[in-house]
Amino acid sequence: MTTRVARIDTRWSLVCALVASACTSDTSSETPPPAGPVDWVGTVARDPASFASLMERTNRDGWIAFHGNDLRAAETAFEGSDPTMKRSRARVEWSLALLYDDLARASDYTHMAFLSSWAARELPTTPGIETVAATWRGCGGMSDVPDADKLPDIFRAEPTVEAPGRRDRHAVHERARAGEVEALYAVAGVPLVVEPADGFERKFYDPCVYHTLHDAWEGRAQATASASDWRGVARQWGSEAGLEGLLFAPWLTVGDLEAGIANEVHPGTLGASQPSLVQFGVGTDMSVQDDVEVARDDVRALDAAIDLRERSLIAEAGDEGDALLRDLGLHARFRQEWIVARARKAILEGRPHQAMAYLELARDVSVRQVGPSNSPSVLALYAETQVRLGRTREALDVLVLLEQTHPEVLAFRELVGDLAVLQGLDRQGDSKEN
Amino acid sequence: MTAPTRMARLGATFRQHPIALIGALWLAIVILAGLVAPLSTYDPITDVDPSRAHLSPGPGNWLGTDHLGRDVFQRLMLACQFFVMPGLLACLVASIVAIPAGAIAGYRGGWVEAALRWMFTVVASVPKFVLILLVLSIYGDRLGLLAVATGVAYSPTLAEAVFARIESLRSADYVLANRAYGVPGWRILWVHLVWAACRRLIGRQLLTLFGFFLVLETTLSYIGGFGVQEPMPSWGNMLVFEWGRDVWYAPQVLAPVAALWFTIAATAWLAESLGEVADG
Amino acid sequence: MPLRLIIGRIAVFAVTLLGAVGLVLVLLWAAPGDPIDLLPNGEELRPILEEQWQLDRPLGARFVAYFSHLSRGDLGTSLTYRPGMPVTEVILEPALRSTGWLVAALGVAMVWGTALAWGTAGRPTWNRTFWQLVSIAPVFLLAHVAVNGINEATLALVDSGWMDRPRWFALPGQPHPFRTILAIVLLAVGSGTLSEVRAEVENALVKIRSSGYVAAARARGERVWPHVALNLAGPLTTIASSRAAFFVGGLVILEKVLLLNGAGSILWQAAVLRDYPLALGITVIFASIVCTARLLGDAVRIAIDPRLRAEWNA
Amino acid sequence: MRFPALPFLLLGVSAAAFAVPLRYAEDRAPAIANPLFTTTMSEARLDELVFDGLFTDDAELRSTPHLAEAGALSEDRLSMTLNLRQGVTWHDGRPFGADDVVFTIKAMQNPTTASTESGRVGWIKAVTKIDDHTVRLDFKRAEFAPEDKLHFKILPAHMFTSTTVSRSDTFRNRPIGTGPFQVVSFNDDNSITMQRNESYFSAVKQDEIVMREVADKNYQAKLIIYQSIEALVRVLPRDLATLQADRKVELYPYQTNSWWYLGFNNTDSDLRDPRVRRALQEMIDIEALLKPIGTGDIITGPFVPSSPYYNHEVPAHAVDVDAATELLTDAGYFYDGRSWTKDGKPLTLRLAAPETLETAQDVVINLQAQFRRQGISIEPEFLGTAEWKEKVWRDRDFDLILSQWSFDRSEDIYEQFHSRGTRNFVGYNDREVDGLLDSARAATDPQEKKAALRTAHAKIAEDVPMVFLWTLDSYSAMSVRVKQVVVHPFYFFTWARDWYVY
Repeated sequence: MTTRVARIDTRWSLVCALVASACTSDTSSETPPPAGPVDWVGTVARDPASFASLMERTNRDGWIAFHGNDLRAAETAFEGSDPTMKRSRARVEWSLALLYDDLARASDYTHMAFLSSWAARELPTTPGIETVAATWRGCGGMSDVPDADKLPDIFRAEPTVEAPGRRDRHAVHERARAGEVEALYAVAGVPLVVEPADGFERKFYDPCVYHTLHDAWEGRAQATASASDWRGVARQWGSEAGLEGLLFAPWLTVGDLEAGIANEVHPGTLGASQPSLVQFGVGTDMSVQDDVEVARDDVRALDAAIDLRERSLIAEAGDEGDALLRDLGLHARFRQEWIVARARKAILEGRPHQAMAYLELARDVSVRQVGPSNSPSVLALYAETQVRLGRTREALDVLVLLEQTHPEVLAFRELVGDLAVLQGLDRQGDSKEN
Repeated sequence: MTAPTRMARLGATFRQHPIALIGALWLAIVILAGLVAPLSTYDPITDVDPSRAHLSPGPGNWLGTDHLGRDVFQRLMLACQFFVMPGLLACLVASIVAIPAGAIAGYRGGWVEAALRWMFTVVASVPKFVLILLVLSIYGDRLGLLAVATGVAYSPTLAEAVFARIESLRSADYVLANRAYGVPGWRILWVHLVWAACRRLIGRQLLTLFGFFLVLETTLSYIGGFGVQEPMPSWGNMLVFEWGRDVWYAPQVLAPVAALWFTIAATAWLAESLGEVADG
Repeated sequence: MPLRLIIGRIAVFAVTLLGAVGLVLVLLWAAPGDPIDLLPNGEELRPILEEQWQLDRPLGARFVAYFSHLSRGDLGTSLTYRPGMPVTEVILEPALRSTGWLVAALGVAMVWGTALAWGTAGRPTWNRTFWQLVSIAPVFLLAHVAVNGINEATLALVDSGWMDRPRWFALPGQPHPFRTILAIVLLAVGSGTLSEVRAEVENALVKIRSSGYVAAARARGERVWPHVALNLAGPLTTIASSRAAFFVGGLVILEKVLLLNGAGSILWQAAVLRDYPLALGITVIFASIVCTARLLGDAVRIAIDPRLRAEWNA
Repeated sequence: MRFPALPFLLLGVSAAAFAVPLRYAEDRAPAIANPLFTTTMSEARLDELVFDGLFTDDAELRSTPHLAEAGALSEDRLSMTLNLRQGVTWHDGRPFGADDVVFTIKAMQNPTTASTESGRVGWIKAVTKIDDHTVRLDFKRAEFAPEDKLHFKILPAHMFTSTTVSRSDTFRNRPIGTGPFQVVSFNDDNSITMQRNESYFSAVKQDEIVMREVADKNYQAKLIIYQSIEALVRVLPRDLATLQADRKVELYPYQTNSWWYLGFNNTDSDLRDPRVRRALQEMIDIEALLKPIGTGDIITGPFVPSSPYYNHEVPAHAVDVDAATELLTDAGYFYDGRSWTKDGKPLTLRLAAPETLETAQDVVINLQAQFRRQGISIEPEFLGTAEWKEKVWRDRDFDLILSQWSFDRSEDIYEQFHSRGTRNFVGYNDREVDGLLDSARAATDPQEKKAALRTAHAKIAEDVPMVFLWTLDSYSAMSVRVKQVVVHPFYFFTWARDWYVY
């Protein structure tokens, strides 16, 4: 009996050897990447204890929510005055500010496009539209729109009829800017102007919701970090912060953060050109060509390096680190955050095609709503690039997903819907079977 | 020693060929299932329940359920009715057409034999499967029609076999003796020649025909367009339906393969065992 | 050389082929309803069909008309598969391919059967039961198991990095010689062919080995196998020519399952689309293949068998 | 002016590097390559490669001149003069000219041809040839931007004897177009080989494109991962996760605003009575139908949920057997314990479904079970493409049909639900909805159009001309070896001339 068992064992060990050699054979041929400066993915994998201690010091539910991209829940969970807790809360408030900054920019672009094509079609203006245009101009909507001077004159005048709801809506905005955002979230989905027309009702939504929300959350982040600008907020996650300054962030190491603070112009592009990525085969400066293939090659280079690094980390890390690396999908999360930073930079520097290529690869299409593998900013930026590229109708497919967890996006989705309809008024639809 | 009773001779056959016994038992089960199936309360059309999809074999369903939640074992048993009854019909048609033709051709000889054998060769020159496909295309795709067409398409093989046997025994001495005693020609032909000499041969041919019909029905159902269409079960269309929706070694995927393979093997073993004793 | 025997054989060939075509035409004529109604665009094609088949005229006239066309090699035009294209143009090349595969499969079956039989003639061995079990499976089941087995195995190998993707990967999708070879081998093995060929070759071998002239040759100390091989040729051709019809049936199925573009798969499409001229044309070609195989079988047997040759010369 | 030879030379040299063919897989091969009779998405995609329109979409989806170099709209916006591009040739070398444009529009409008695309030229009153490269179009109504409606494909006049074109014309397997790729052969194994059109008026990078019908769905994902094919137009829902995890493949959204429906024959069958239709709707458990085939959203009307025209107030209906029983009894049916019968005849409905629709069989079997349990027997029939066009498009010979509609970004349901619509198989006819659809087409205010179509959604959902089922997640997969890929949201191959396999 023993001989048979012995034989089985030897055969099993042989198989293990074969499999192992098959695995390592192809990694040994390439030199393992140099163990660069300590990055948050490596830290969590190699030293799970630091991750566990961060959980105790701050709030486990908060980090779970932050990992699941449920930012509002994470922000409430991280309440308290302990410095680590405050730094964690600042991270969440920062992400919220960036999200609403994206939505504000996208909403402004869409307003500009909507008002221009409304005028181009020589359609009669209505009090409702004039109110929206005035409100939009009022809250600095035209500041970040490139060809703002081309806004048709009919929308530069004050509205002839004062829309009833405008005044108390303004009050809600003030309260939100002062920090009490709940009221604005509640009223975000309510149309600003409801104007009866012959046989139907025109509904126009508040164009300034996202500006106010961005200011509110940016204010909170600066208050939490007691800093006066975004660089001040970011600096406190640097050397004196622990893992909470890096976990789930687009910047891999403290060095990358500091480099970003020094070089980047916009908070949302922090991490887009971080030095520690050079070892991943990804250059720090982004290409200036608005070309899809360039963006894809970038992401493919990063993917190749990530796969390599993941294997070596798994081999190095203990069971617990290995489990954390896989269950939380740390590399995938870093990849997405980094692509979002690059896409945002491409949009800000006027390269929508490049941005769309980045974002197509950032999304996890097998999951149908915001979650650990789909951050709200990915969907918001993706919708914005679609609108900039004339694919207004396709942007709605993404906004519907975002709206499941962020009801305040309704205003922007209705606006994009109106623009899609306006652009398609002259087209003759084509339909085919399956 | 009295002549061994028929049961004793049958026992001898099976002792010589144990496999044939297994084959016979399995065939009996399949044919029984086929005949009983119409009475069963299981309705293949309404058995769909996606919430019970991909269940592994258990008490409720012995072979698990497919990706629409239908019980695989029940469908496997029900599928028997689509080849058992039509298969027996095909055997009946072949017997009615081929045995008299072959016998008369073998016994009478002369121009009758030439004419009948010409007809056998003509029908045999159009490949069976092609002829049947043509009939289904022109006359419509019904199982009864498939059975009759198979019976007719297979009859040249059966007729040729009966003809060869009877022609070789035509001038055997016991036949001449009978004729000399004034036994009428038809009695000699049917009792002495066909029944006495050819019944095992005919049995073997009919078993092969039954196997051929099973292959035909499952092939048509497997490729689709003809034969048994979903949602009615056939061993042929069950093969295709679950493939790819489950791992290849799942019972839901392997059951039809095993059932079909084993049933055809059973017919072949049984036919082979019948053959050797008579010719040996 | 008595011409009588050769002409006799050719006459039988012609008359049988005539009979087969007649049988097929009767099938069409005896259809209960009007076959054109079954066609999806029946009304549109009625004028063409009326003219081509003279459906209104009696069977005899229609028979003559079809035959006069056939003699000129005109099998009519396809209706629904490749509308408007002459049948001969549709099926010429595929029919050649199918015939090639058919002959190859017959060859493989004969060689494989003989090889198996040669070793184990007469003695019941496990080898024989195994091949009988494998060969008994119908052609389509063997193809199903073979294709999916090969795909799964290749997938496992490619996944584990032992080999990179072969060009034919994912049978039956990608056209590749390997797919054709697989079809030929399956045709040679499937539906009991291999084990039946082996059984018949074994019977012949047993007879030959126990016959007088082989014993004499052994006595003279000569090598035995040339004699056996020569005498085996006769029975082999009989087996081959009798199996031709069976092989054509199997080929139609395999071409459809393995997506080979031969006359068989076109016949299946024609049957599904009820393209009668095309289906008839292909059936006539298959029937002529079967009759030719039978004619060749007779000719070879006569040429090889000394006794028959003597009778021939007399 | 002759095109300078130099760029062609360079192109020729660089083209050699891309000798690898771009093999894209479809679920089913297109049956007819004749734009007059295009009905399925696979045929529309093939036409995009082989034919050209007067105008086409640029990278920002705005109409840009293509075969027509410039279009001068008249003062009263009732006519337009088109100057056609010079030096364009058909794939067989014949020159392209005004005759082709005139022939195409007349053929599409010719009632005996019964082109399925006639709806796209319904707004053109007359087309007249001015000279070889100039055409004047007269419109029925003032048009603001007619170039948006001139994207339909132009056919070669010299290939046809008259504007009455028959569906089985041999052009269907030997298409001649002006497009970037020309069809070399319709192969026997249902694949189509296309070569680059050397004399195309703009650069075409890819040398050869092959359309393969992927027969084996089980290995469809593996085929593209292991580079048996370079592009998969529609990824099966069950393969999404596998393909996304693989580094050699990238996924692109290709939703095409498609939704599945179970259409009733509203004219000549038992289903004429709305109570019967509503009863059938009450019997269907749509979640159970959707579960085995993939992820998607259940819909309540003729739009996808993300559409601006989707009316979110229309409640999704739940299975309500009592209501169904009541409705059927009102309609004069009697349940005899096993099936609903009316004057002795059990209610039996013939269901037609296209073979080409992936997973349609699972839905049909599931549906048949649900109806059988409620006492209604269904006789399913899977039709090939040619048979489907005859039975459903032309003869309306069915009781139920299961199919899927795909719409471009205008989501124009006029053809499907207007009483004069060319694709209104179910025979839906409602004056109020006709009015709403007409006002939607004539609307100049986007909110007016949205309101009109949302009301139409509600009204149609109430009349139950069909049971609206769901919209599935739909993506296309592209191997990383295919470069410069930008997918058009509906026609997929609009910019395929820039793609190349490296």
